[in-house]
Amino acid sequence: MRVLIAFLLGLAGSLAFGWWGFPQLLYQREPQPLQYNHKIHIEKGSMECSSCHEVAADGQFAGIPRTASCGACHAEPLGKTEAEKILVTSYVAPERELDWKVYSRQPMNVRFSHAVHVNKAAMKCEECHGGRGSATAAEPFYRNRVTGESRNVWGPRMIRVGLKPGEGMKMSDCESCHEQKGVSAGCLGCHR
Amino acid sequence: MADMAWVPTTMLDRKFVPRGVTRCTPARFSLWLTPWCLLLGLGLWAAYLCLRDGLLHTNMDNRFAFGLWIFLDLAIIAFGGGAFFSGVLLYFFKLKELNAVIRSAVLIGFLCYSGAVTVLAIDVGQPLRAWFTFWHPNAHSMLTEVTFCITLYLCVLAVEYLPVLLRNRQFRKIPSFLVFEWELHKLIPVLAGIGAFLSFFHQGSLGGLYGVLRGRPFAFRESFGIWPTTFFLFVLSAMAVGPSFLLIMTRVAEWVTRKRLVLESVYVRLARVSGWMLTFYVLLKSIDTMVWLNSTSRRGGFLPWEYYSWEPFGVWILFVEIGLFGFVPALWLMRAGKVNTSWLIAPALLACAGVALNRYVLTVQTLSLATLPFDEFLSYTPSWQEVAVFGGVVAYGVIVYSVLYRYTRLFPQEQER
Amino acid sequence: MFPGVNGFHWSPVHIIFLSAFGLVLSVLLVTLAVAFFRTLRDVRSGRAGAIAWHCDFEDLPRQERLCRHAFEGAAPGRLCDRGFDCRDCETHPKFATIETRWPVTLPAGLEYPETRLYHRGHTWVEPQPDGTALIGLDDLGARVFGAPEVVELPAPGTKLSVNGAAWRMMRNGASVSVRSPLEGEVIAHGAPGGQWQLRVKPEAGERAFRHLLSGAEAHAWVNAETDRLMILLSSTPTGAALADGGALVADLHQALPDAPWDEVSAAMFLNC
Amino acid sequence: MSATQKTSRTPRRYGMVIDLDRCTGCGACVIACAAENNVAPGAARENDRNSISLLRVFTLNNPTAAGRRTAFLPMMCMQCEHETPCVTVCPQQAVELDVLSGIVEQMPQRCLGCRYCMTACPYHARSFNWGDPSWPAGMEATLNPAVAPRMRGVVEKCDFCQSRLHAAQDAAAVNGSLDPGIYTPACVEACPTQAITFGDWNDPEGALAKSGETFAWLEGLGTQPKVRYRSGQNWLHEMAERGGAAPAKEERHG
Repeated sequence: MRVLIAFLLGLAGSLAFGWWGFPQLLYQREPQPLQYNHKIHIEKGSMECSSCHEVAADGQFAGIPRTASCGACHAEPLGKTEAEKILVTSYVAPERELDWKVYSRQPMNVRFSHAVHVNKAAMKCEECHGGRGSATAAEPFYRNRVTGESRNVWGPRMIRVGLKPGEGMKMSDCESCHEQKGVSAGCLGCHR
Repeated sequence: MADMAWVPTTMLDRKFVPRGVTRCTPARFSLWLTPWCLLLGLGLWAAYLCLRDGLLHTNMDNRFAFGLWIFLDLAIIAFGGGAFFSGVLLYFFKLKELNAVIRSAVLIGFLCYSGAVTVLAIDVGQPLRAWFTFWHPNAHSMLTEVTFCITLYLCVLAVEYLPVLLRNRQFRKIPSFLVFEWELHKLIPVLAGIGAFLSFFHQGSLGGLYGVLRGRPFAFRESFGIWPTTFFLFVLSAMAVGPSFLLIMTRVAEWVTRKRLVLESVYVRLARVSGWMLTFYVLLKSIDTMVWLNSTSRRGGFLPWEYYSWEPFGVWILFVEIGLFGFVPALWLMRAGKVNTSWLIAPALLACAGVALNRYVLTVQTLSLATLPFDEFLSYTPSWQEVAVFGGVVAYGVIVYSVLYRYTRLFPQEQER
Repeated sequence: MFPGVNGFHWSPVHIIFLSAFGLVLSVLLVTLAVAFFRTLRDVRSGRAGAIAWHCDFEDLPRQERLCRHAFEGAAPGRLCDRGFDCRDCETHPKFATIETRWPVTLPAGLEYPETRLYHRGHTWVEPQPDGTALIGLDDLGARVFGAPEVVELPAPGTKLSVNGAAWRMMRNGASVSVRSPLEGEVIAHGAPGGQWQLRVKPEAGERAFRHLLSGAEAHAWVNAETDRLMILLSSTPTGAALADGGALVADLHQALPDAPWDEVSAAMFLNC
Repeated sequence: MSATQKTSRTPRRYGMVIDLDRCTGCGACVIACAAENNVAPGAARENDRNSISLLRVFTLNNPTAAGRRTAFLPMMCMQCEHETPCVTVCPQQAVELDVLSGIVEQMPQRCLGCRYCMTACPYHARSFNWGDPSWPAGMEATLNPAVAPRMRGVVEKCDFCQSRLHAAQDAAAVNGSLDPGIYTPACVEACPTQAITFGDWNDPEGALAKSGETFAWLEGLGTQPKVRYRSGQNWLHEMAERGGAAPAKEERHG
């Protein structure tokens, strides 16, 4: 009996370490430079994803907007929040760029074409990026201390069965989608 | 390791030496180990250099992408084949004489395989990526088969050797160790069975490694199903040369320790088994060579004489491999019991040399020959680092074998003289 | 390789590969697990001693594995293959009817009373009228080991098995495990330094004592054992002093402090 | 059965025809290839046998006594189509024959560095990173961002400038198409005499189909290379047909 209790305690301890402790060690939490509210932009500003995130001319990177495009609307604070004040005084007025942490940035050897997926396959942004576009606050960014990549590439869930859109951007997630849609890309289709 | 009339009371490690056998003093034993430890140290240094800076420490290049290591790996794994074949003969064909050498055979097998895997890790150069093959294996590749079988077989050999280790004088003071040993020993035939199964496939797939190379007409052979003929020839040659190697190693151990470790009848049995297998192998090898020269190679647009027009790799190499190192030792070994037993080491050495030459021809000579008509014949000399890594592995084998000879009963017949 | 991992397909090649790999790995693990659980079972059911003896016996030097009938000439040079357990031996009754070939005299000064039965590990057994039996070290054993500094006796109630460990004794760095001559339950300890060490309730029936030596057979065996002791000691630097054919001293340990007593005691008490 | 005749389900079967009569051996293709694919400049220890060379130019001499002439032979990965020697041997699926483009793909990220593919390749078209690649200070700025740098201990080879194929695919996608069409690898672009024609063997109207009679090296092996050659000189055809490991006897002794 005592052995059983010790075993169960050890098991629980190991699981807790694996689920909670190890990610704490592995990932470094980094705040976004500003609290950004996607929802308010879409609802009150009646904007679309592509209003700010443009696909580059070569079709590759959807793009994080530059401060200048924020300044088009936010020349003066549009509300009374602290973030609004910081945006205008610290970034828009001195024309400084915001150091946004990109959740879905892939490793160097991966090549992703927004043009193929958005223009040709007519996929919605949510199919990969999940509900981030309608969130009210910018969630914290976690950087892998070893590889330097974003934790969102792996996704928050440890058990990777039945993942919802936007819960992971690992190679297997890309692959399973490609398999579902019956399009094969080959290794060098996505790698360079 | 050498002889001693009595184990002195003052001997520090007396309590670990099996009772009923004599061993030399620790000082003498250390003296014996010292050169081997130095060699091991040199090997470790060379291995460190290769892992630190990459394989530019070797003389391999884009043409000689496999060098000394693949030849030696293939050769020592063939020699280690004695472990599985002796197990099969003992447990399934009930050749009881082999009980006298089975522990030594299993240990030699384990050392050969672990040594080969170590050399592989260094000479492939990326041990941290070794798991790739297990996680994303290409089931069509001979190398995948080799990797899986060797890894599993290494585990099997380790478990097979465990009983011998547990019989050390200090371990056996814990009664449950001996009970575990006894229970495990009853199940050893199961392990010998899967060991034989694994060995069959990896000895074979090591042969297939070169036999499937369509782009290397010198090595390419006809296939049965998915396996080229070299698959089967490698299995047979490992079975043939395994007992011979065991014979040599036991003789060497007797010479170094200056003791009689096994009965003469054991040598006769090993030699006969080796002789018969070798005869069978050499016959099939001759047929295979004829088919390859006259059919396989010509179909790919290569005339057989072209392979042998480069000095020093003339046609003589074919005759030496099949004749001098094949038929001669085969006939000699088969006559064991009728000829002087103490001379049997000579044909055993010839047989081992033949199989080593076979591995050398298939690897190094294959890479030397150009396939493109305008390309050159190339030569290759291993760098000191490559040689040192291999020397280190040999030293590792000698050290472990010596230590285990000293502290466990490798030869049950040793005490009966 | 594994379903769900990139590059795996449910194709025949992958299925064959995966099942062969899984089969071999599971056979290996099952073998280890079976051996492990059988060990647990053996240890729990008290068979550990008998099994350990079985392994020890295999590793004993040849001259220590001679059949009991080899000493008095009925079966010269015959090796025992049953771990000195004559209780179920088929050939023992046949040899027992053969006349001894060699005359036997007990070495000078040694006492082996006819009332006692002797075990090959140098213990004696004396059946008592109340159905119990006393166990002690025999004369040669006592002379070889002398007075032990430490004796670890099994607690009353402990089950002993034939040739299993009965008790441990230590002296001057030498340590031996004395083999039990009987199968039975320990009832009481003897007085320290006394004649007998254990009082045992043996297993019922006549076969309980069949494997023990007595009378002329015991004497023949003691003769051979004395010779063996001489040979063991003769290869030591001080050994020559002994080979004079005289009587053995009471405490060899004291008389020859430089001899390798750990080795010699282990050999005499059939320790590995 | 040659690459030119085979029909297949692969949508594109990219290949080349190299006109040996036009090649001047200038080496512009070699330089362009190295620059495009982020091949580090050779270290002092490197020679032609242990450096990274995705594209090499051989000098061929006419072995017959009469009409001694020299030809230059650019060789890269031949993109073998049938029983591709390097694909089946790779123990961890780091090499594959792409079903969309017919290009033999090498994945350095998955490569263990066992070099079995290098021994399998009859054209010796594969290179191994024997040491760490290093760029002289300031030269990192010349790196091509579309090609990932490779580490020490992995094998690499020509992949028909995959980065340029990607760019062509992206450009097509911007216009709503998935077909990248015929793009231009770096060596083709750099060749001053236009000796290299790049195209699709599946396209009956394409440049490859119109290139006339072509031959391949080591055709007897049956691997159906998609890089083929043309020449008006008989001795080159004869040399290619000979397939063998040894040169003609007189040259060997001469």
